[in-house]
Amino acid sequence: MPPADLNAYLFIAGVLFVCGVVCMATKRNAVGVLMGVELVLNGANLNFVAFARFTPLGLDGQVISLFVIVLAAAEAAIALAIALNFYNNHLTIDIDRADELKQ
Amino acid sequence: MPSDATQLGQTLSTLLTIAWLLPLAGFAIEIFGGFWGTRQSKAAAYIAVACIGTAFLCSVGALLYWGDQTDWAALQPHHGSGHGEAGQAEGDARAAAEHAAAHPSHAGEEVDVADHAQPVSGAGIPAGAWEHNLANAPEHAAPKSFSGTFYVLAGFGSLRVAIDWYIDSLTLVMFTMVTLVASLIHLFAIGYMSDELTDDHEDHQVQTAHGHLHRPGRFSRFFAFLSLFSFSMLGLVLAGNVFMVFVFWELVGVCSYFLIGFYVERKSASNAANKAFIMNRVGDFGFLIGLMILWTYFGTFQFANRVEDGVVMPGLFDMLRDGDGNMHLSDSGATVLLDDGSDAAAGIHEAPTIPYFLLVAAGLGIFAGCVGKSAQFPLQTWLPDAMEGPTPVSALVHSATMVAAGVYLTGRFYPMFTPEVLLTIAYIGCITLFLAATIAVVATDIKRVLAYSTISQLGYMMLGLGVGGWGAGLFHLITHAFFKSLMFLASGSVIYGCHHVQEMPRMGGLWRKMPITAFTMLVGVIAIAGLAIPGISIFGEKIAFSGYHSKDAIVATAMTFADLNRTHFLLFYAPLIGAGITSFYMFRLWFLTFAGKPRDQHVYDHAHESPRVMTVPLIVLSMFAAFVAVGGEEGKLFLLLTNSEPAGVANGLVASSPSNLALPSHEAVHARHALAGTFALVVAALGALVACVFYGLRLVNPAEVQRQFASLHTFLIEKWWFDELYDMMFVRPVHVVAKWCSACDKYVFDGILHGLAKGTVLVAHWDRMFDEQIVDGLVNWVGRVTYGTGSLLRLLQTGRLRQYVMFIVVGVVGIWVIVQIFAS
Amino acid sequence: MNDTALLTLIIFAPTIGALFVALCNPKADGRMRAIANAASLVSLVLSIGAWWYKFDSSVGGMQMVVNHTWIATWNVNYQLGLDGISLPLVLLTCLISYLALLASTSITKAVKGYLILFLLLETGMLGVFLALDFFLFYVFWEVMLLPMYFLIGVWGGPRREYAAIKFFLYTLVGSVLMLIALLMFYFDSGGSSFGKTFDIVALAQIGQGRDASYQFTPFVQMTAFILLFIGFAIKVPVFPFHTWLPDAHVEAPTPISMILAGVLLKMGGYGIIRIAFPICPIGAQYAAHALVVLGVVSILYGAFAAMAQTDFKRLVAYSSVSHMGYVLLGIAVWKLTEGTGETVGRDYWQMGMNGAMFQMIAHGISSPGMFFIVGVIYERVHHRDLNQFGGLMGLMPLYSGLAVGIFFAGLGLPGLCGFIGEIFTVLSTWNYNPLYAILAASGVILTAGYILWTVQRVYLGAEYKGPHAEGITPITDREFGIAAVLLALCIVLGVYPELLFSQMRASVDLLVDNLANTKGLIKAAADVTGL
Amino acid sequence: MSALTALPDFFFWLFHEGTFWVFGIAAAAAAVAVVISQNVARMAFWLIVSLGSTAGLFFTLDADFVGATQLLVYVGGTLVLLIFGVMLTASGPFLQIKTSPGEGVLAGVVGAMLFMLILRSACAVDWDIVSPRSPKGGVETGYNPPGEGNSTRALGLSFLGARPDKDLGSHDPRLAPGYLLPFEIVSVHLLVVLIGAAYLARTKRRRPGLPESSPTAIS
Repeated sequence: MPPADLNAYLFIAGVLFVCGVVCMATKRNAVGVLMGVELVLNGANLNFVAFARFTPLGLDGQVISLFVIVLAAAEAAIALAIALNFYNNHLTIDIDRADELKQ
Repeated sequence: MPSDATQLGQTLSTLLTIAWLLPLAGFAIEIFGGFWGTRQSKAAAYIAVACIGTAFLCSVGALLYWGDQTDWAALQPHHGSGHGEAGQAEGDARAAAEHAAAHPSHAGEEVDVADHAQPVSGAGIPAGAWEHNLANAPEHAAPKSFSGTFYVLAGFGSLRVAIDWYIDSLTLVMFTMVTLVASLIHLFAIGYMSDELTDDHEDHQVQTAHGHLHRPGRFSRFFAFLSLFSFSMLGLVLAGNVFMVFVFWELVGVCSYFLIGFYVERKSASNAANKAFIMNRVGDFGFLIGLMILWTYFGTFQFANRVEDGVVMPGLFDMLRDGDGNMHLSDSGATVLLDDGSDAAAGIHEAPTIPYFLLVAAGLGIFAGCVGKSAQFPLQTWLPDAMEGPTPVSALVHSATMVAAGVYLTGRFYPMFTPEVLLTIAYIGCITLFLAATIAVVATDIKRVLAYSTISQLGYMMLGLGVGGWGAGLFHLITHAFFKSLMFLASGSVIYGCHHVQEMPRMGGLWRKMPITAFTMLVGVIAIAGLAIPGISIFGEKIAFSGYHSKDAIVATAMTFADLNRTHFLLFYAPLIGAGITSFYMFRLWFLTFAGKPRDQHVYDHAHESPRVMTVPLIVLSMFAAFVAVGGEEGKLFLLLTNSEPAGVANGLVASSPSNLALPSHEAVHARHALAGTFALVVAALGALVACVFYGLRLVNPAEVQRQFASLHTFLIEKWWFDELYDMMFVRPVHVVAKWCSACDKYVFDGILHGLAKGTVLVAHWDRMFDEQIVDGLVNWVGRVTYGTGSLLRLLQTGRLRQYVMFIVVGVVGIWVIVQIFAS
Repeated sequence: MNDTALLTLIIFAPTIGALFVALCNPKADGRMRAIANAASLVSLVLSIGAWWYKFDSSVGGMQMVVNHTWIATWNVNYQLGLDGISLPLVLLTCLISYLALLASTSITKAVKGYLILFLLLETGMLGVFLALDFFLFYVFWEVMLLPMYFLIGVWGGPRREYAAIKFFLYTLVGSVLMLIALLMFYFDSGGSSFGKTFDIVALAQIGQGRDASYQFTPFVQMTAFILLFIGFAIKVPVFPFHTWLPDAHVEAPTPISMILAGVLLKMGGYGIIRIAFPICPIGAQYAAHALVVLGVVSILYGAFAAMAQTDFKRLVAYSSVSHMGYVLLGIAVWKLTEGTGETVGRDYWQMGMNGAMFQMIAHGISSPGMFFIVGVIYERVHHRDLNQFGGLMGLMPLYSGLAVGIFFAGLGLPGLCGFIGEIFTVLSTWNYNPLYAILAASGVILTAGYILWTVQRVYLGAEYKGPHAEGITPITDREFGIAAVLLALCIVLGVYPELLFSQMRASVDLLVDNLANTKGLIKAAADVTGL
Repeated sequence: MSALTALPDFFFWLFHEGTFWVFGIAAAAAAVAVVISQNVARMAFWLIVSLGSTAGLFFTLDADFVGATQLLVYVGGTLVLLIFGVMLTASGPFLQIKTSPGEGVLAGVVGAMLFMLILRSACAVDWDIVSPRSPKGGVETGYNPPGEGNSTRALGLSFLGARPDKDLGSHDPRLAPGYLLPFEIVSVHLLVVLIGAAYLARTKRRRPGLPESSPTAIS
């Protein structure tokens, strides 16, 4: 078992990130996509904190991750509001149907 | 005395200049006659006759004055007679003795003649003893020739081209002959051309869309051209340098052109005029080459010496030959040493030289001009065609004077000719006389017979000159001028009387209608045939007309020449046979025209004798034709002429390198004279007899002979096919080359040019295409590609959120892969 | 009148006239013509005055030299002068221009523009002959070009655009070559005691090695000579640069043809004598043989080509090519011994050069005469097809008489001016090379051939065969006057050529002496074949 | 060093490494489960697990404040919000919207590639050279004093603009930047977002009297 150094954290963060991306790419449910976003943000957060711990980034990394957490919360709120409005207007939550901007 | 000589020269030159310029003044007035006077006015003719008549008087005056001043030394064969003067009677022992006495004195050096007065500086050889050393000559003796300058045309450094005059006895005789013949012909022409005295002349030979051509008469124009011709001819005779000869040479040519083409409406006339001029130009081309050679090597054109600032500038003759008429060759014999008057021995500069072959070339070149002008083989074809002109023109220009100018120049330029050139001249003359005589036998147009006879007689003259008979050739020139102009005028009278019928087969028996014409013509015929009554020719004067004497002299010289140079025997036989033929065709002409029965009753009925203005000149000329050469080679005319004979001619030439030709001396000729004269007379009499048998007595039908020799007849009728030959050899090739040149311009040069232009346009097109296709195309392509990419990318704009995510990811991966590829 | 004013006025009197014409009402035809005539006459009178009162024919060098700074930076000066070479040409230019202007009555289209361009053209031509500064020369040369282009291109015949463009391009090519040479001289003359200069006289001194500090190298001279020669040869025109001439002549209106033949062609010859030879004697010496050959070829080729023409004007145009060949021939017969570089037979070269100059003047008189003659008949019957004339002698006797006289002057008949020029150049050629002399002399036959043939087809014959027979009227007094003046000059110069020779002899001789004494002549014109 | 004296270190190591691996594997596995799950509710559950595990990882990284915030805000706030969203929209068929298997495979492949990329990037860097800090114990001196969970005060100070962690002991006269202004902005931002979310999420009621659209307004 290798020691839990920076690479190990980056590995975990990478998994989270990729899972979030794949989640965004595969879920047709708007809320599912939103969850993928959260995963991605989470992976990034983990990176920041890991860098804060292992590199001269120091406290800055933690501060940024705090901001990310807060912004993610705000984003989630907005996204949910949009999702709900979408749902209200289209009576569906399938984002594949949300293609009015195409033309 | 020099002052006397000066004065003599000035007087002579003044008289001859007046005689020369008067016709020019006449021309200037007459040319506008058609505008100033009416068409009926004969004023132009009177002016012309007055001018030329005065000129004649001036010439005679000059001749007489000259004779008077020189005490007629030239006419006294016993006075200082050189052996060259062939005037002695046969077996004249005194002459032989004098010859023996004179001979040792020949070896004189060339004499500076500078002390002869300026501007008159003659060759300075006293009359009668001209071949003697000048230093021994009596101081008061008049010089043999006079020369001077009218004005300078141009000078370049030491080179100088001027209008000069040169007067010797030849000039004087020529002047008198030309002005006399011209005066008579002018008179004759008043009658002959009288049908031009109208506002509405009908030319029957020209057919237009509206019938025969009607035009205003051109009486004064005719006389204007005659006057201009007289001026040019006299200028040619008076010329003091060969350049000036060339100038007037061309001027008589152009006068001839105008006169031949007098009936401008006739195509044949204008063709003949063109032919005459162009053929003459061919000869002049040779003349020009000769001029160039002389100019380059001699640096002067003058015949006589010239004194400038006390320095003698030798003329052509004195540069080439010394006082005895000898050339000085270099040791190798390849070059000829020239005497430019400066003292070469003093070592100031080397004497100029000329390569011998170039001297020959120069002589041939000058002679080529003479060939053209005198209608010698191979340029003889223009003269018969020149008969398109009015008959007085034929008489004056194309028999008596202009065509004789070639002979005159050959005589004048005699010292410049090397033996080779003389041989060429002789052969050309020989060929010409035979060729023309044969054609004359079959010709039926009365004027054409005379034309061919003219060519033939000119051939005689050339032959005479070429075989060393300087005096003989020029003698024949003078006598021929009289009898040939007589015959032409007589034929003109016939034509006038027969209303412009020229074909002899339509004539016959005319002597009853026009006795004066017939009689005078007979005089001419006998003269040209060279008939004489042998029996009474033992002492003193022979009973013979002029032609006998002159032809006799030529035949004698030719015979002697053939004796000396055995290989050139033809030069004797040809003129001998030619004499027979001449006699034959001339009598044929007379019989056909005047004797027998009328063959065309219509012509005969309307024929009439010409008015007195035409018959008087005939009678006068017949007198001259008969008696001008009285005394033959002891006669005054011959003596006058030979007074100007170049030094050395009389001695003949012993065959030596480089030419290896011998020329007969006068003595040798004289020895042969009686024999040759007998031969010639027998042959001529034979010819006359045959003609009499054929045409006079009608014992043989000429038509049968003609049929028997049909191919020969055709050959002769077609004039030996020369016209066709020249047409094929020269005229057509020239036109073809001309077409080539023109086409070359059109297709090659312009083609290249147009090619370049098209190339430029093409490049411009390419440029435009480059602009439109490449530059604009690139911009458009960018736009189009952008647009196309946009359209393509729009397809990616699916509006599907999840695909966008995929794109981002794929994009990131793609970028990373690319970066990795290029980073590694 | 001082020289500056005199020469300047000679050049610019036509320009002033042009200004006045420009101010006129375009409909005031008569007044404009009168002004133009007057302006041209002023130049003529002044030039005759300059000749009569001021010109000293015994002086070989430049006279009445005017020198004012023009562009100081480049050492360009307003430098004018006359000598025996330019004076006859100036007189000729003034005379022919005046006569051509008189002959311009047939021009009725846009008279105002025509007159203005014509007068500008005259200024350009006079300037070329009078300029002593190469730059000025070049400027005038170009000034002449443009009016000519328009005069042909606007007032010409059916193919005028083609002809005008051809003329323009040809001449422009020549100008460009000349410009290169000009700049070569300018920059190369820096080492001389004159500094960088455009002064033709100074450049000649440098070229001939008479300048103490510098002489143009043989390479420079040869290069520049070739450039200059081609430039001028186009103008002369020398075979094979001649094809613009027939087209330009055929299409140009009669007065312009007169100018073209009478003056413009002379500018080429003048350039060769005034610029190419004096400044590049070594180049000239190398090229002499080629020049002689070109001259001979021009003579023969032009004559042959003329013979094949059916257009009257084109025939006359080709005759110009042939006649101008004599000019080149006469100029170029510069024979040198091999090795020593000594000039052989300088007198003959002098004669050739004098003959060439004379031929230029003679051709400048006879050729405009011929074109005028053609123009007279063209105005009446509106065609020029030689095969459709005939019988004019009977219909227009006076005209035909003059015509035959002038044509015979072109033919080189003695007593008329053409003869003197031709014969003197030909006579001087044997000294250079017998073969070329013979070839050149053979031109007399061809010339006689085509001229006589033409005369026969046009003037002789029974009746007029072409269209518009009703238009044939006797010539007017004005036409008679113009032709008579030209014919009279032909006769005067033919009978008494010394009149002209005496004016130019000193200058030509000086030129020949200077060239013969040029330093550095090393190679002979050696390849003279044979003798 | 004897085995006994090294023993506490060993436990420390064991604890530290152990918690890391437990939380790490849990976070990763739960994230994968989120992807795999078809039901939104289950996805939300697995997401909670993943986020919580991440918070645990934060703790192992000595970022106790961040970890706490993660638990509070994410797990406690955001996820509740999400679950609300699920509940509000999960009307029968929408609970499970299936994607096509091809899309899933494609996404998997692309995801794998992206993962490989990330892993490759992370491993390509030698962090010891880039960041000369020992794997444990933070910086040597002054900057970030060792000790667990002591970042709260520093963070608090940094949000107020002071940076003792940087400025203390430094000879650099320039003071390190604080986060007062970003903090304020984020606060206001949050407020605005929440208000906006509330506004967007409310049900639209159209006023009956108003026309759909005014032609004049359009043009």
